[in-house]
Amino acid sequence: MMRFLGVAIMVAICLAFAGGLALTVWQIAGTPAPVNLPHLLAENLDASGVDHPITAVLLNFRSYDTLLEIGVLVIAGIAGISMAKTTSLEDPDLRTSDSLLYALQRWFVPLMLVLAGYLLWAGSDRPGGAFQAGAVLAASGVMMRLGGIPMDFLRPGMLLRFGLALGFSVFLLVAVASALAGSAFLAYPEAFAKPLILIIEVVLTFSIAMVLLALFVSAPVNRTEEPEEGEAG
Amino acid sequence: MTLILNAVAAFLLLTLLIALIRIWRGPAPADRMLASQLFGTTGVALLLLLAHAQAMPALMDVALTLAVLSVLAIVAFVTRVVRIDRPSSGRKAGDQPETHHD
Amino acid sequence: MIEWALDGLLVLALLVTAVATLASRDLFRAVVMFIAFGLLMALVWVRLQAPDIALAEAAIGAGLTGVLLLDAARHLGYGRADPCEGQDSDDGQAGPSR
Amino acid sequence: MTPSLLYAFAGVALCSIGLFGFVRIRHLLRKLMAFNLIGSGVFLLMVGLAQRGGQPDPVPQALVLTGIVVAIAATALAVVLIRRYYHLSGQTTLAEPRAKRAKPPAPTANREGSPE
Repeated sequence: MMRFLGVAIMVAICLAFAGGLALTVWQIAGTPAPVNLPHLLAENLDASGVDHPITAVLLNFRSYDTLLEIGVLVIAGIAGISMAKTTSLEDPDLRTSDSLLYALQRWFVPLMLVLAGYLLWAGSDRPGGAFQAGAVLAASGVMMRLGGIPMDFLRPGMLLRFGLALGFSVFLLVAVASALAGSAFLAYPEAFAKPLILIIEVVLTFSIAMVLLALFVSAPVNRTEEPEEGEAG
Repeated sequence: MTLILNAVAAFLLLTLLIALIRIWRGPAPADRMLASQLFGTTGVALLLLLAHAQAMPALMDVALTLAVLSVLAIVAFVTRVVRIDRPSSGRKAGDQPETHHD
Repeated sequence: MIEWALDGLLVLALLVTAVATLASRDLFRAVVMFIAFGLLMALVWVRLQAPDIALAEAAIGAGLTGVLLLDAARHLGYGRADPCEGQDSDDGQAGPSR
Repeated sequence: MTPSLLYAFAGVALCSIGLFGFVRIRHLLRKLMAFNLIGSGVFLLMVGLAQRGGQPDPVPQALVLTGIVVAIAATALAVVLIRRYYHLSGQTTLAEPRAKRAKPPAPTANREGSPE
């Protein structure tokens, strides 16, 4: 009886929440937008150094957000790595012996790397960019990890720390340099906008892939001596 | 032409809705996983259709990414859930997750 | 007209997968439903004319989230059906090695 | 009423469905999935509402792109925490049965049960 009451109250709360939100959406939809953002963006796209509007927003107009985002990602990666037992970073127990899977990996890991490079390159004038390329790069690392291809570079050593910190530090360096050069924080000089954005995108890709891969790898694995679920009563 | 493409896209979405039933009911984990792979392949077809219908060639890249990355879920399934290999890890035979019914 | 049917079907499928993800007591089924939800979200971004987000969602929703959750579901033991969520008797009986 | 607005309302529905699940469900991994549903609903709401005129708007799309990457990182971190919690305490729900708190803190209570 009490459970029914709890569910009923929760359903009522959620329905009220949905109703209020829907009403708000309806009212906002009735009013016109105060500024025409797409128009404003299209006017200023030439000054940004890239041709794709979303990349321009991410890495030029709203690059402060992206800087904070990569900061959050690095913090999450550090937190994840600190949870890991060091033994789980490379696990010979995970190595596959299945020939089909092995062949699949040999074909797919290079394909994914090429795809990541393509997406990064496409980001300047087409959909694509650092985030998507970073996700695909991380996925290729996950693929290697799933089949147990040893990844020595992911030991908590120099390369991992370097990869984690690279994106954030280069981004911050550019920001501080532009602030010292006289203009505002993170305002690129217009002549250098394109190469700067390119450099930042490359290091961001690398860093995002490292963070995601490190977070995936640092989850504790089932050990053989661990009691499996269902047999320890 | 756009009308036909959209109609075919709607039909493919209907197929996906039917695949949902298989995910929900499929007795074995492998049934559910294969149905979700159907989502991947049909999703690629849908994306290619919509790329023509909406005149957005960038959607081809999305279809390519989806096609490459939806393999990842099935690799995770066979290596981590079903565990097709592991001859040397000394696990008991009863450890293999058998088909379990609801 | 047919575009409205497409959008309506997509929203319907989205909501059905969302409800099914949460309603499923079987952890593995919930995870597979969630993977399907991610793929549908990629299609939704396409319909919203946001190919960038569709690209990211296809890479993340189809690939990374699925692997993460499948791995975690295996680790947490999907075989045991989660008892009714109102009751709190699901405290894992599989203790760690002490 | 444009299709974008339809998706905005779908986002509202997803938010409330996810909220219900997030509060009611006790299993941590399923709770995490409910949380992700809320996130997806918010993203849909943002983009759908911004594009109600019919033309695509790159600014909220870029924001949502950032949000998706942060969401996957947060999900991965939460999975690491949940698995560690399970490893240490052997349970998949929160310790206090009646306390409806959101996330487990780092499981410091059972530190002595740490394997290895």
